[in-house]
Amino acid sequence: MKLYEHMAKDVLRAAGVPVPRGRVCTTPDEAAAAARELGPVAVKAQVLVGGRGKAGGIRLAQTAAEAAQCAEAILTMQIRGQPVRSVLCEERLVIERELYLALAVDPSARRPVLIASAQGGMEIEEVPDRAITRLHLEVPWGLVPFQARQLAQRLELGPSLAAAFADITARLHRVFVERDAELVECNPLAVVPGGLVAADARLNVDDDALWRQRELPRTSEATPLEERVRALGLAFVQLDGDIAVMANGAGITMATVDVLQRYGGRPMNFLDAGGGAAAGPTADALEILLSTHPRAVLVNIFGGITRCDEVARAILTVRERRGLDVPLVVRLVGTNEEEGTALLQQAGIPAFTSMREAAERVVALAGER
Amino acid sequence: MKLYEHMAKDVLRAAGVPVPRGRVCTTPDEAAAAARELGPVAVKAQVLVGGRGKAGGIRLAQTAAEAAQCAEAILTMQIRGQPVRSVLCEERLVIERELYLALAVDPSARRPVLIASAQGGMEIEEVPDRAITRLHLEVPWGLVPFQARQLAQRLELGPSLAAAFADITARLHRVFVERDAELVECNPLAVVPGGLVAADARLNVDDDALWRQRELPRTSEATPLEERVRALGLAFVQLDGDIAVMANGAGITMATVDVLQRYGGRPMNFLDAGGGAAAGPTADALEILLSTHPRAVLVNIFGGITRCDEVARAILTVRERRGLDVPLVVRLVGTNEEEGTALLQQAGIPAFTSMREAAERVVALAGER
Amino acid sequence: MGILVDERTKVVVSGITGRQGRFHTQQMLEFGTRIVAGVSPGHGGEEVGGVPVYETVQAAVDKHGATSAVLFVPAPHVRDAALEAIAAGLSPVVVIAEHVPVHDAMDVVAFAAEHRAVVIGPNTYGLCTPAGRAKLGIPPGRIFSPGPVGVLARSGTLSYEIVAALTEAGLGQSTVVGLGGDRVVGTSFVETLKRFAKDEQTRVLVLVGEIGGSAEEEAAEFVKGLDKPVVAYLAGASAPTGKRMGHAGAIIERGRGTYASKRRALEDAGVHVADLPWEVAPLVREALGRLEETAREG
Amino acid sequence: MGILVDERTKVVVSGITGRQGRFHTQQMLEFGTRIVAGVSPGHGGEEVGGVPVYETVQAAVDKHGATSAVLFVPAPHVRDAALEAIAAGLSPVVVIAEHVPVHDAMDVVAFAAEHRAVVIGPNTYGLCTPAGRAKLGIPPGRIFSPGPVGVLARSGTLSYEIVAALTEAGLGQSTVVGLGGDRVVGTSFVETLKRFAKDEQTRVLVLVGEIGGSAEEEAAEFVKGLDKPVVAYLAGASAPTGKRMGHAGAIIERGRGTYASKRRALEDAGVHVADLPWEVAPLVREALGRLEETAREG
Repeated sequence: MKLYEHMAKDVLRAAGVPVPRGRVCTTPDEAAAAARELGPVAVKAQVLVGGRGKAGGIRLAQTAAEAAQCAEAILTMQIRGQPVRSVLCEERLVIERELYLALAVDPSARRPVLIASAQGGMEIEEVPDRAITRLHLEVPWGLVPFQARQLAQRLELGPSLAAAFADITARLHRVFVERDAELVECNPLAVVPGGLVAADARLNVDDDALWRQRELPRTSEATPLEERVRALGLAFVQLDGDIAVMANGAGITMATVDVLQRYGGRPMNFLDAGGGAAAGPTADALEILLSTHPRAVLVNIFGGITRCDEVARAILTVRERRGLDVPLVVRLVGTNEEEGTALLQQAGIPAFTSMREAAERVVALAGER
Repeated sequence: MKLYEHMAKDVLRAAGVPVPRGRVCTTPDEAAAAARELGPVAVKAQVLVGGRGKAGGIRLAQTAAEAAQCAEAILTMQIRGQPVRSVLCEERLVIERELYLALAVDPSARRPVLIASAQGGMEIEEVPDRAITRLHLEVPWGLVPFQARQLAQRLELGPSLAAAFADITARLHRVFVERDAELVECNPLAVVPGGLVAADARLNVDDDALWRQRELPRTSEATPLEERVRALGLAFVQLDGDIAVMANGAGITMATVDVLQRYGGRPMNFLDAGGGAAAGPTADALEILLSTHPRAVLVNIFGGITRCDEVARAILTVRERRGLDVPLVVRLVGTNEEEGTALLQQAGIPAFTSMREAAERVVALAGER
Repeated sequence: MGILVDERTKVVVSGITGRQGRFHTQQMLEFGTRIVAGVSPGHGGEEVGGVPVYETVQAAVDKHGATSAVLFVPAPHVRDAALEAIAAGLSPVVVIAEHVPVHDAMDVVAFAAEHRAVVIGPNTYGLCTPAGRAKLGIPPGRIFSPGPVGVLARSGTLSYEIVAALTEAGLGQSTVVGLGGDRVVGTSFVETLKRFAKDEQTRVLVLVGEIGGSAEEEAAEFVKGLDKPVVAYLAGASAPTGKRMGHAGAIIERGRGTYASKRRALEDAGVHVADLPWEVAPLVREALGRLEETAREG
Repeated sequence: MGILVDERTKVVVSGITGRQGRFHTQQMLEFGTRIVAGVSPGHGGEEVGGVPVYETVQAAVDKHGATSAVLFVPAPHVRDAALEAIAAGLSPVVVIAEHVPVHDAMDVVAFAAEHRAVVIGPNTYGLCTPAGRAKLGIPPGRIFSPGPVGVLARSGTLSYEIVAALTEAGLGQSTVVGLGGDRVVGTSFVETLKRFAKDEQTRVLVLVGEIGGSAEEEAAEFVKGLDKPVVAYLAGASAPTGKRMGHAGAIIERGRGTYASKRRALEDAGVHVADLPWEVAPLVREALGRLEETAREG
């Protein structure tokens, strides 16, 4: 789960990391009030996607009137498909230098990694590799103070900034651990007269740890449709084709989508019904899929924990509840395969055992209509 | 630093460990008031030494008047030389079983050790070894929940108590780590209707970590004389002989005391002037030693960091300030030995180079007087 | 014979009294796995399908000399249960649960490294050595058959699909290992390839990968020095980008992690990458054929 | 030749710009120790007695190939400085400071174990291999001379006393190791005895112990299987009891830790325990004499 900039900064502020004074505003009036309080401000779109600067989502205002204008403009924008619902009005900083500092999970090293660069401010992907310092932390030791000293030295910060840098690094590390973060990032970590300030901040929290992060606010990037399917406990991503896909397992679902594409079909979604899902949620998910008006539906089940008869029953339930108004192709193998296939055949729904044949069939049907 | 029972219980209570309700009282009147508030109470001497139960330092009172009587009696006691300055009046518990639970530093394993027994209540040294379970913790992992489960199983606590036990163990562990404890102990950890209560508690804090434990109260077992010498930054223990001893280093000071004893002398103290002590504190310490009316004084210096001339100067300073009214034997070898020896000889104080001869001499002088 | 588990593997099932634990204990027993004990706090003294249940893993080890563990405990308890199994000296420790917090996974990995234990998972179906009748985890037993093909995969059902096709084609497996679908897992492709490299039974390898992370690229590096042929299938060719963990993730990966980069890395290392899942078995057969040819010539 | 340090040991002095650091760097250099660099945050670029100062240990290692470290940092900074030296791959790491919090000491010990580094101290004077002109720490250099006696001790000045007496008696030392006076130290008697056992130069051992803890009793156990003679001196025969850490300490020690128990354990293992410090050198001479006799006979 990504937090909005202002939420991330709230967490950092509470952890003692210096952040600019700011106000979250949802109307131009609020932005004007913020500018009256804070003086000249930066008005920053609050979105969960990157690249808002290039999209015009950050504007500078000298006066309250200007702040209102900027907010008005930004609040009507969409940035990479995301509507802007709020802006952060922040005091302007006198920035001498921009650094980059982040803690992230490195899946390959299976450990946290501290990442820093003297070239902050721009997208870190655009910084040349040799200008980036990485320092892996040892689990469960975490950050040891000398590591922050090492980083500060490599960034050539000098003694007084080095101490502030070490302090901020320690605090970011505490946030990283205590908030189950996958990423906590300050870009830029700004050198201002008198010290360092996290001018921008990002905090991505592990979705799997949200149950023990109750104090954190919640955000979502999912579309309303995705939300509905995820509420059933299933993994779902919308694509832009016309063949709805349901399979059981992330890998096989991805592979099913790949196969359709390779056969000239256009998959409409990625729906992983997981292993061992019961008939109820499966039926609900299928119903949602049908409600999106696909040209055809492919259900691809390799039953391990998942029982084929349960899947068949889910399909029959859906047919009973709303009818099947589009071609439905089912591939069923594995646990209780015979029973499942028999149930479907009685209802006149063909069931394939070959994934290949099922894929070919559904692509053909989607084309026929 | 040992904490008084009531202080230890305050720390445990703040950490969420169940402890009995209680009031610290320094007068019989306060004890009566506590009994009026709490009902029947146990009146417990607050001392830093063990064995108060056998010494009559714990009494039970039904009424306020009884509580006052008990407090009166206990507040006039000395327990193993320690005057009782306060009592803890605590609600009486209905105790079904008494367990033992502690976390300590195991110097040999160089790790913390969790110690538990189903035979709590008595002095743990008296519990047979096979009735005690020890479980070492791994650094820096600390306590992992399954370890508390393992302990609970070995104590045969049953599921409902096991959960409470695991919870208390985790909280004690947090105290152990966060309070720089050398020992945190609940004896007994009482099984009462509805759960577990730390009926008695002990918390010994690492002296060397007190600088980062500012919130903890301070206690001392030292005599006033010991306090005066320790205030100079030196290690000092009073013994009951008549030859005052000063040496530099814990090992050599112990050895000097041993040697005197073996030669028939009776050492009066253990004063480790440390390595590299300056003339000022050395003179101050020597002056304090002389003020305790020894029959003779032995100064045994093997100069490494300690400079012999500094020691000689310290002795001359003392002679100037207060005179030397008892025989003083000095053994000086090592750094700047010649200069130090010369200074003393000019002042008519003999300086030996052999520890043996110096020891023989001082024992003889102490006997002569 | 095979890697990591075999007929000598004596298994403790942690979380045996849960719904999943009970069901799969039965399934594993039917396959022939030597399950010697179960663990479930609060259920010590019970039995599940004839398997005695204990309060702690240590008790199960003391009584039955268990060597390995499968964990069916839910995600919030994985850290504790895994550390318990590792501290008791078990290896491999198979973590089935998905949705394990990544910081917990890093703890488990570090603790295992300190104790020289192998962790498989989290978010895995487990592993199986068919000739040893050792199945630790949840895959359907009937898809396996003994043979010379070592399979290592990140995802579950896709593995079943490919393993079932291998079995159907008469291409049995030495060991099939599901490494787990999470970003941080206990055992990598490379570590598993190293084990397969030393296993005499294994003659051909099948690697089932997917987009994200850099495990396949690292595997490709290792494969360059490996003298056993490798066939791969990669899922996610058509997945949209941008469902990633963001910038720092991107700079950790630095251009790796895409289907194209993985495929290129593997092909550069001489791996045959199948376009479609059902092409894997024929490619394996070809590889075995070439091996036999070389053997005849040599 | 000797153990742990020798003429190849290249030393970093951490905390070199402090009063103690400066003074003892000079002393160590005069003895002949190869001090290649110093470390002191905020002082990078300076020099102390010709030794270049860096901000981090890693920089000192990168520039000068340092192999070992001596720490003169004050107690509150010991944990960080020791972990830094260990992480940089240095060993041994000698911790001079006294009053290091015991929880910090346990951290340092655990971190060193993970990295297979040797920590000497805290609260030690250090160690010295006279023949290698390697003195890491604070003992006065003139008390040492090269020879066949390995010395291991807990306390400082008492060691000097005994080592000086050995030197005066013409009994030189292979290595003299001060293990440190704290309850938790990085290296034990047993670990040090194991090293001396394998060292060809060392023919006789001198163990300087004291009351408290059970290190001497554990050493006695090990000495039983050792084929080199051991002479011991123990301080604290007349110390009052009861200055201990309390009950749990007592049950950890379980009757060990007293002068009597230590002396008995050592004597049972065949160790000659001197009653007085100046009896050590004659006992060592006797032991060497017996060794020569055996050699002549053999």
